[in-house]
Amino acid sequence: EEARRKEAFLDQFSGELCAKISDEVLTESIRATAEAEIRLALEEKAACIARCSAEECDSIVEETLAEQLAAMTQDILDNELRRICKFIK
Amino acid sequence: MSKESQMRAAINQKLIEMGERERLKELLRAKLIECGWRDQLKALCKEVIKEKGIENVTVEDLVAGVTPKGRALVPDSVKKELLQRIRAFLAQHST
Amino acid sequence: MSKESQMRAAINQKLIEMGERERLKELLRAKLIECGWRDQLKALCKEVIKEKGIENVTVEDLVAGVTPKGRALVPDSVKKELLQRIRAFLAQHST
Repeated sequence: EEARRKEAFLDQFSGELCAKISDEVLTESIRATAEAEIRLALEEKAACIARCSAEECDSIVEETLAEQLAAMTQDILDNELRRICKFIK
Repeated sequence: MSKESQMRAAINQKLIEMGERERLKELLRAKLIECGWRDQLKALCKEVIKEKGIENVTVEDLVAGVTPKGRALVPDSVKKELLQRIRAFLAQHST
Repeated sequence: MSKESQMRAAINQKLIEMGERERLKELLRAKLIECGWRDQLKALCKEVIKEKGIENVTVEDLVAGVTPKGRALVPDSVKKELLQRIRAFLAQHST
């Protein structure tokens, strides 16, 4: 009877301990994973913003240069032509 | 203190003193990685973050959001193995 | 549309809506004058015209001819300043 009671106790205690240890490990692991995933997502977002900013910067530079060069070359050619016309006259 | 309580306290102390409690936790952590639970949990976190947007999620939100499914995803075989290890330790050290 | 393309479009829209894109272009134009870029490019255009003869040069030819050098002559410090301004703007206006 004593042995049977002890076995029953050990079974019950094992189950409780297993649940407790599982709970501790799962709580820890879930939190650690959540923290890591949030950190990763924030890093990815920052990297994405950095890439998009660089692309936007290039696009602004390209657009401005194209506008500047178009206006500048037109001006220079007009001036040159005017100068030649004046010279011919 | 009842005899059972005394026994519980003694076993708990032995588990800690012998480093078995920490080993059991380590074993479970390793099993969770091995069986793919950790990867599933990562995927679950990513899903929640994607759905809500990173700017709208705190660690607490995420933990609360993935915990029920995370717990349910632990394979029975892993729980069973842990229980067997505990049971074997208790059988050996409960005298 | 990928997430990155969406973000790029959102950034572009915000810069335009708030007039920052135009201010950045204005800043760049001013910097190009200040650093001598404009004078260097004018001289380059005149050189090309002289070399090819005015009767053989169109605006398109001239633009195509001087654009690579025009790009290369934009000082890195100017591009860097522009990028910093964009980043600061986004940091200030991110949701």
